Amino acid sequence: MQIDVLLFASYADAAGAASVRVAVSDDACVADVVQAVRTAAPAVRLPARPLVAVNHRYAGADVRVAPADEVALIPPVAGG
Amino acid sequence: MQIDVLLFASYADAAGAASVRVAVSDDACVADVVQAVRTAAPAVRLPARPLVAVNHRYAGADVRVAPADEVALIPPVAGG
Amino acid sequence: MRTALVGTRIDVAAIAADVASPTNGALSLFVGTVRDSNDGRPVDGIEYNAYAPMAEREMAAIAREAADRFGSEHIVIEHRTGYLALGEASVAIAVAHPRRANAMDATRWIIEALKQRVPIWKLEHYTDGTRQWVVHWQGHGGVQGQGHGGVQGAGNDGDEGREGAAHA
Amino acid sequence: MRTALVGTRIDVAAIAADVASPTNGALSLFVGTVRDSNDGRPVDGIEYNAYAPMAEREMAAIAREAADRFGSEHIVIEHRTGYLALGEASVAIAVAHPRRANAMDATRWIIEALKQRVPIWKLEHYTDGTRQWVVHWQGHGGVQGQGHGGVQGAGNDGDEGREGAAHA
Repeated sequence: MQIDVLLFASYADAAGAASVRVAVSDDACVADVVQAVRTAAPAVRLPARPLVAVNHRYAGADVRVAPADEVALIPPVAGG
Repeated sequence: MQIDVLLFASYADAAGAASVRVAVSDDACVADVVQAVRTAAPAVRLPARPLVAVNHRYAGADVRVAPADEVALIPPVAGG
Repeated sequence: MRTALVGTRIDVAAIAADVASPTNGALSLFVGTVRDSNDGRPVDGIEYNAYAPMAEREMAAIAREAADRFGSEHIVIEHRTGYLALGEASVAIAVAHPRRANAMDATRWIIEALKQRVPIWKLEHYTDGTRQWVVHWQGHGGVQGQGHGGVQGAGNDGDEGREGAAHA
Repeated sequence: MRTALVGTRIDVAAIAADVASPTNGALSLFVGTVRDSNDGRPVDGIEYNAYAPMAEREMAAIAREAADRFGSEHIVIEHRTGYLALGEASVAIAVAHPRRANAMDATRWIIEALKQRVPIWKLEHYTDGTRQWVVHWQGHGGVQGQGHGGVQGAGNDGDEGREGAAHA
């Protein structure tokens, strides 16, 4: 399946885009998506264990991903 | 010397007045003034060691009092 | 740094603006307001009575001590006097500081100091027509000779263990 | 209880009025504002960028958790997005509670949670024309699989140990 992974802030700047499309197997989990982004957009230079949100919730590495899910890579937050 | 001791809140209500005049010796200290108020205005029912201010500062029992000083008995405060 | 006893409505936005400064990233405010009940008794309003010159002196001293302890001169304290209706602000404290922890710590320290030291009293007016001076819990009958009062307790915001004779 | 990402100026007085209630005697507010310098670099302004739907979800979750932990539904959180000039409010938190300690504890808990969890980023614009994404200190490279981010650090109000590549 193909997943459009949302990028923000420094990640979006590094990629030059607000999202990156990756192809992963149909039984892919968050960790697989992260690995695919590393390959598709190496300029983003993700940390070892980047924060990922699936459908607006932080999601662990082993959470399964479906085509309809909204997946986002979350740079270290800095609100307030 | 004579001292007009200011009263507030429940003390003033109990005395029916905003101050009470007491006569004390010229070398009187805060404790002597308190004792004189107990006698002059027994209705006030002061606690064992009431708070006293001399010239707008909390003053200990042994602080000397002069005729020009502003002496006040401070009921337990309840601001805020 | 500014402290005041005021006879008219406290303007929280104005106080916030007073302490605001582009050198600070954090602004902490505390506002005490008149509650509609106390110890289960329905309250109509509260009359705040101050020994004004001493209250002003103590408020200024508290602001000065807070500035020294927490490292900011951007402090405003206002305390209202007179009769306040339900919901009206009796006290407002604002502290601006470069660091949020200090701003919040200073605000808390100030309200606790104010409730212990500033000679202000409140006469609660109940809906049944009676009135009573609010007396906070004290471990003993006042503390003479300690520099300032050892009066303990809270305020209109969460007072506990009150006593005091009915007033009228 | 109300939480919002807002594109226009935060009105502190309106937020205070939102949480005010005669059942509460204590109102605690925290406001974060844009500082004129950071790590010694003069700042012109800060651009706040949010992952809006998730930021709104996290803010609402934080308010809900704070209400449960501290026992008051009278909570408002607003966070601004877009470009903010010096001194402008980026975030405002208001909590009203019958007890002042709870109001202040809740306010503090909320700002710390917000800074750890809400997906908002800031691009600092310096007076020399450069810009940089603010990155708070992290003990390690993000925490995956903990339910929410283990991101640590502070905010515009007292940030320390920042890193981040120059942006433009």
